[in-house]
Amino acid sequence: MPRIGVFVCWCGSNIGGVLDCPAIAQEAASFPGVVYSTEYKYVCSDPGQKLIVDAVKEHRLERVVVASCSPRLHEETFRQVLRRSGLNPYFFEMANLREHCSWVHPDTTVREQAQRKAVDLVRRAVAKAARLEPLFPGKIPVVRRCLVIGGGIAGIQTALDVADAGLEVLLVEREPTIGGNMVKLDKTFPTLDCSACISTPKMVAVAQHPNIRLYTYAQVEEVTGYIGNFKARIRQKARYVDHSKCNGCGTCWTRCPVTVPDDFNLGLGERGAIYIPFPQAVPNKPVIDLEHCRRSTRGKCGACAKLCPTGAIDYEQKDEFVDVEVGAIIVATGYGLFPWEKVYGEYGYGRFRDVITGLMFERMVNASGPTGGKIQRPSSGKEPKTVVFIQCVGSRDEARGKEYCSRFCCMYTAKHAHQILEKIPGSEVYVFYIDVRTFGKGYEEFYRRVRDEGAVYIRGRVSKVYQDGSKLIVRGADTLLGEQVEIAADMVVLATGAVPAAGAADVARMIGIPQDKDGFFQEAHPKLRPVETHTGGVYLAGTCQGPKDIPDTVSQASGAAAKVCGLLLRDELETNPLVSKVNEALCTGCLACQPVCPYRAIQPVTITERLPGQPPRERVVARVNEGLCQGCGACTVACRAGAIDLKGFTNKQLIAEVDALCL
Amino acid sequence: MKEITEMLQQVAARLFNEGLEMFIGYESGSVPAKARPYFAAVQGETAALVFNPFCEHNLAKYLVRFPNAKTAVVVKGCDAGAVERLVKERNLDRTRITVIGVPCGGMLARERVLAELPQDGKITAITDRRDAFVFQTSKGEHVLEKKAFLLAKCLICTQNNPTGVDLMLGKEAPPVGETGKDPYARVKEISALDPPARAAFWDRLMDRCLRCYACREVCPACSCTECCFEQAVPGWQQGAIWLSKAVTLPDNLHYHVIRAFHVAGRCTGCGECERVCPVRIPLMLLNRKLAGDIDELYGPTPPDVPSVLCTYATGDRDEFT
Amino acid sequence: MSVNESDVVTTAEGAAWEPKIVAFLCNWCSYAGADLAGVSRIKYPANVRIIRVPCSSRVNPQFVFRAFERGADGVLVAGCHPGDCHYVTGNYYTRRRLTLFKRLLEYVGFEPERFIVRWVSASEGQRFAETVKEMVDGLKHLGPQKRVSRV
Amino acid sequence: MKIGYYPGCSLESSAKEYDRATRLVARHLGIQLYDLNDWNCCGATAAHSTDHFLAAALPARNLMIAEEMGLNVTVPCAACYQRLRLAHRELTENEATAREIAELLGRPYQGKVRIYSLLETIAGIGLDQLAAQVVRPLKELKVACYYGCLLVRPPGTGCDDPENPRLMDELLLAAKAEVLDWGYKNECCGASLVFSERRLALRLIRNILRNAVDAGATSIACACPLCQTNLDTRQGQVNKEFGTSFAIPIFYFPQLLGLAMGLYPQDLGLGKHFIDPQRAIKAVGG
Amino acid sequence: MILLGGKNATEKDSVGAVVRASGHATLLHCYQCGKCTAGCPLAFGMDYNPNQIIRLLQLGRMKQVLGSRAIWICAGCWTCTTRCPCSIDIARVMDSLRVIARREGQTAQGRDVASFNDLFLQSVRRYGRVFELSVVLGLNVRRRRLFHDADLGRFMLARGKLRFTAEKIKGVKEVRRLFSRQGAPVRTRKERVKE
Repeated sequence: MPRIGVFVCWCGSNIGGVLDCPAIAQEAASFPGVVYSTEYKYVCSDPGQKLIVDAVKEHRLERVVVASCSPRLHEETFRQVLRRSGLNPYFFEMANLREHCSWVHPDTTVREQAQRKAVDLVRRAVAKAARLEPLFPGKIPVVRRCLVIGGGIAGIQTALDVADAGLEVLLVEREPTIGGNMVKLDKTFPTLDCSACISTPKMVAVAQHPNIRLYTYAQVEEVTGYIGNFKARIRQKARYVDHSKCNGCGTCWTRCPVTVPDDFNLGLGERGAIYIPFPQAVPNKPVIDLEHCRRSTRGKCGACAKLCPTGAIDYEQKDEFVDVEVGAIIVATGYGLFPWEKVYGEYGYGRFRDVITGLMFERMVNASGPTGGKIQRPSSGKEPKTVVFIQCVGSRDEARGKEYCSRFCCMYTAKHAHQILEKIPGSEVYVFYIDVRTFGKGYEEFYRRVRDEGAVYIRGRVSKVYQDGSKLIVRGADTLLGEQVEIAADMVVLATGAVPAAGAADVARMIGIPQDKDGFFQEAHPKLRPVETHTGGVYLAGTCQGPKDIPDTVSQASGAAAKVCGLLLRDELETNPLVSKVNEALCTGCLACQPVCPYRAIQPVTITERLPGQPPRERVVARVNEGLCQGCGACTVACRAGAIDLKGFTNKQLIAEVDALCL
Repeated sequence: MKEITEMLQQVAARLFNEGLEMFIGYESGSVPAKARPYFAAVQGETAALVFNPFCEHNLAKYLVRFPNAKTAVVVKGCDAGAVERLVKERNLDRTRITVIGVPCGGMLARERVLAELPQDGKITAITDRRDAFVFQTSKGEHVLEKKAFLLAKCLICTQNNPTGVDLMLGKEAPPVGETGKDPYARVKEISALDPPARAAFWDRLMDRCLRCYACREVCPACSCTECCFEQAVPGWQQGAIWLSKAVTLPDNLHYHVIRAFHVAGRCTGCGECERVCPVRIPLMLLNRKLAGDIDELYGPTPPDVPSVLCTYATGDRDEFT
Repeated sequence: MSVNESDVVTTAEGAAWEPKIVAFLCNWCSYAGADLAGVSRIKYPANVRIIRVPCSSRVNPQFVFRAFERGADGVLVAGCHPGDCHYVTGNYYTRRRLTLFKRLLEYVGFEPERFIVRWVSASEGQRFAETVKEMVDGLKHLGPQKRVSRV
Repeated sequence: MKIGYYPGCSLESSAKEYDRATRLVARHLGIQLYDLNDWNCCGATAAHSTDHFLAAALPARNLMIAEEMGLNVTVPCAACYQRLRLAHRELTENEATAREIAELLGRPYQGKVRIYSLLETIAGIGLDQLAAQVVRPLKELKVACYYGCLLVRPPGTGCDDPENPRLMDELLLAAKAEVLDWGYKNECCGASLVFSERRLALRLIRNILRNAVDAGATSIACACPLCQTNLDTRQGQVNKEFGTSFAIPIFYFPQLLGLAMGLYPQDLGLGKHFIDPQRAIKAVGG
Repeated sequence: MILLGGKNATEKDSVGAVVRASGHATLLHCYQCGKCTAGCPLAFGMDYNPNQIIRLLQLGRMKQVLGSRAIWICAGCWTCTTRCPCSIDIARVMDSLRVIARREGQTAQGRDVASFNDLFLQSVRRYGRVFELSVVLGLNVRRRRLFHDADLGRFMLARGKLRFTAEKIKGVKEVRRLFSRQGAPVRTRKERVKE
């Protein structure tokens, strides 16, 4: 039995005014293992701490119990005192006499009961203390490399920030170019600067950065490991163009005989089967869309291969895999648009060609877009005179869409309204809205400016859009007047809300980070840890965490980068010693513990068991990765044999606590 | 019955030729109307194998004893889940095991059968006639209606043809269980009692437990290398002592409640615990209670999950708000 | 639930019997909630004894039974509200485990009031206090738990 | 102090006592009022509701007169005050209008005239000066100062804070009256509607009276002939319409200042009110 | 039903007139917070609340606005203007609407107000100052309710507060010149005949 010292704290009159501290100390002296017991006014004060240090020395104490306030307040304080006393800091246990006793049972009528409770609480602490084991935080080395998943503006910004700090970055983007959604936009609100003009220099910077390795047309397929030591497998999809030979001359993509609808322009334009998504793509080298390539659909063509001056075309190219080790992961997978065509029959289910989405409008109004910047009705190519915008398509619709607000639609709609009024003289713009949310710097001013320019905002949700000859009839209501409104429009632009990017669920599963109810990745704390996840070493940047505009995305990306730098610029990490541990002798390898671990810290390993008198035998047991384990203990209960136990909260300790309390 | 027995012997012989090291089946018992587990280790021992309506034992758990041998085992419909369970939890190496399924027409309650048959008659043959077993004895033919003579668990049986076997012998057996019989009828009766009456009911049963652990030993879901209630770890590295080994009512109740909880969602419903209990504690009442609750609250558990307690749904019923 | 004078059980020494409750509280929500009750000076009966666990999913049903064996009259397990678990999913497992376990305990004859599970967040000091009050009232009504108690 | 005086039409007829009290008090305080020569009506609500040009042009002539006399103007009527201020602004800011008026009247307006409300003019001599003149402190007088609309609105042309005007309060405090804080001091009394939409206007009057009484007022002080007439003479109709029994005297603030300075009530025109102010005057020992 | 878009938006042009007459381009700023209505002492008597008037103007619903009673109920207290967060001079917009309504002869909803204003200005035109008695009596005559407010009249008379004769100022010619401008509201019978 270890030698235990008990220190009962008065906390001034907070405890001492209600409980008889000397009596508690006296009674504690009789508990098994207690060799020293005393009380003091303020144990957490300097002299109080010194009291402990001295007593440890004088009475050769091996375990220390302080009966004072909540361990949530001072556990760490006293652990440091033990460290100073030369004891393992985990040889410490607290009894919470203040929050759980004196403060809640102050009445003289229950004084005797409170006193008995206090003694029980100290007995519990002593019982646990007697069973404490020394714990040592582990040290794990850190791989000074960061994986960024997603090459939109969030991924670009975070990659540049991390790389600028001198750390190596692997940026993986599944499309043939980085740039994401932002590079598709024409102008950015509220400053109206050209989106491509401000994002393409950053894209080039990524490509040229000595610390960034860029994988486009690639996907992360597997992630294992833990903070500081992840292993990831990247699939480099076959481009059928050898980028090491290609010089991006453009001969091939201008001469490809195939035309397919261009997904970069959301079907508003066309591209070849060998293509670059847009002129400023990074890398500025093509890929072949084998599904549409004439050589693969009809078995003959090969025009690009014949034309290529460097012989870069390689129809036989295969997907390749790259295994990498990284210390941290930043997820920046971005957003997609709410699939309104599947839901909103009242807006035509996508049947009416002149009902377009905001992103299509961006491509249309973009000078380098499919119409060369001319705003035109997709049905006729004519300039629309009356344009109706419908906000909150998919957003703020519990019934058929998403409950949340997508945050940026109000502003991009205002920007679109401005662009129509600016580019089409005599045009009329109507915006149906529920609320207009202009939360950013200069946003409200921009909204006001657009109204000044003549955009008519109508508070109400559009109920129906239908085709009437060449016009679209938009039926809504002005809820401020309480009257129905009908508008004969030439074009209707839907402000479709943001949803997690396609494949977000797969990313979540692969890395082991939870998604919120809407499928966005769950941050560790909505206020105080917005760029961290519950998985150590995995951070979030941008809209994969929730809808946000470009400034917020970039801020969060830099925030995530700062977190990664803080992590990776250390030599090694100290791990929390309060983690689970498997007693392999007891483990039957049923792995009931594995699925209950939210951190995927438990993995099966095969061990060779050598029992006396038996041949060596291989069997599977569970093993806890201490780098991943956060110490919740859910696994310990899943284990029927009691083979898995939580350090600091062991079965033995908890049973002793129950016994001590019930005495 | 005879043809199955013959098939068993043939299959066993063939398997031994193919390198089998152990065949676990049944042989006739030393007393009438009884079978017992039989372990054939060599070719020559296969002739003793039988199958008849007294082969009520679940042989699956014996597999665990031969971790390194190529083993074959005979399973009935209600035993097949046990093999599956043991394999799923990595107690068995499925590649070493040949599972031989036999169609089951139900198992008979021995006492009732003996009371029905003439005292000195020797059973010469048993035939399954769907609703009844026909016994040929030296004293003549006796038709035993299944409804009257089957084991209680067979009357609520829903799967008398094994699944997931490597080799199925004979024709598929027609259903045995009576339709419309509520498997939870008794559980509901007990639940309907008031707490003191329920306590009294269970106290009377638990009081007679000997803590022989037979229920645990035979249970295919009780597959821990070392049971948490009996861990023999040297003192200095001793873990938790969950339960005193004293045979007292509180300890007995603790043991049975926690054992039932440990096998919750994993119990294959074979009823072996109850069968082997020397003091006839109706242990399946605990297992069935849990099975019923799980069914009611959570429905079927996905096959890739170890057990109902290793998964959740955010929308699970919340009785704690 | 109020207690009538005639319901009050007395011990051999003649003092009014007071139920003993063992409470397992998760560190992040319920223990903090109990701390908040203290900070807010919300009074509740002194019958409860708290054991801190990192997460409600750390509570093994065996601990509960153990407490009853050692003479506890009631056991409380409290954790974060489902969805708010500090460890993301822990309390979802707690909910399944303890739902089945509580039903099982009641099935073998324990009164429902003996074993209570509650979700108490870090901001619900009042709720914690009320839970204790409710339990104490319920247990006083039931009287001491003698069935599996070895003391 | 010399200052031009623009009484406005009301002070010639329905608000004679306001004119009389103003002149007496001004003289007592050494403020020399010079009536604008041959002034004309400012146009009031009728003008600005009918024609924006007239709304500026009618007051413009008066401003020109003041400018010719080389005087600033003090205006006792709130409506006239607002019209003059707005016209001044229009004439100095809108060149086209200014030119057109100058053509019609044959002379330009230079924009030199400053327009003051009577409140500002009296306060301009200094509250200490005023207090020094008080011989009969209005100690027992619980008065709610009512500013109405046009003295304080729209902002920029008003003479005081539009939401919490204090000028009259300060003046009457100097006269030692018990000045009450109340919520309706800047609410509209509906004077411009009283002839055409009387029922609506009566409701506004009722609201103001009720709020003043609820605040504990035994009298209300005004700085506008329209407000005073409306609140004073319509109390009977209010009582009839709403079944109330208001009988609260409505003073022009110079009347109260005059009382405090020891002037005779009769001279101050206190006998010309619809609601007899005798009780209130007696309370202050007048 | 409000119809908008293309040819349905023709009324919009006349709103420009209001905007110009009010000296404000800010009508479009209005985001319908409703503060004008909230503070309006007469909103209870209006068919359209002040914010709705602005809303209708934004949508170009001029006819609806001019036909409303609200613009005549407005007492011109300037509370709305004072408090508008968008710096819209709502009171002046109301003025402008009355001016336009009167010019276009749409005074059905505000007959008494318009009559009163006319009589008032006629008095000013004739005398240079307003002759209260003639205005009030004139209104009563027009409305065929001769003894309206007779009680007050008696009282005023008794207190010597009513003048029976109008005082014509010397510069009345100057004043009339101000009325002579093209489009001015008040005409003498002679002028009207001439036109």
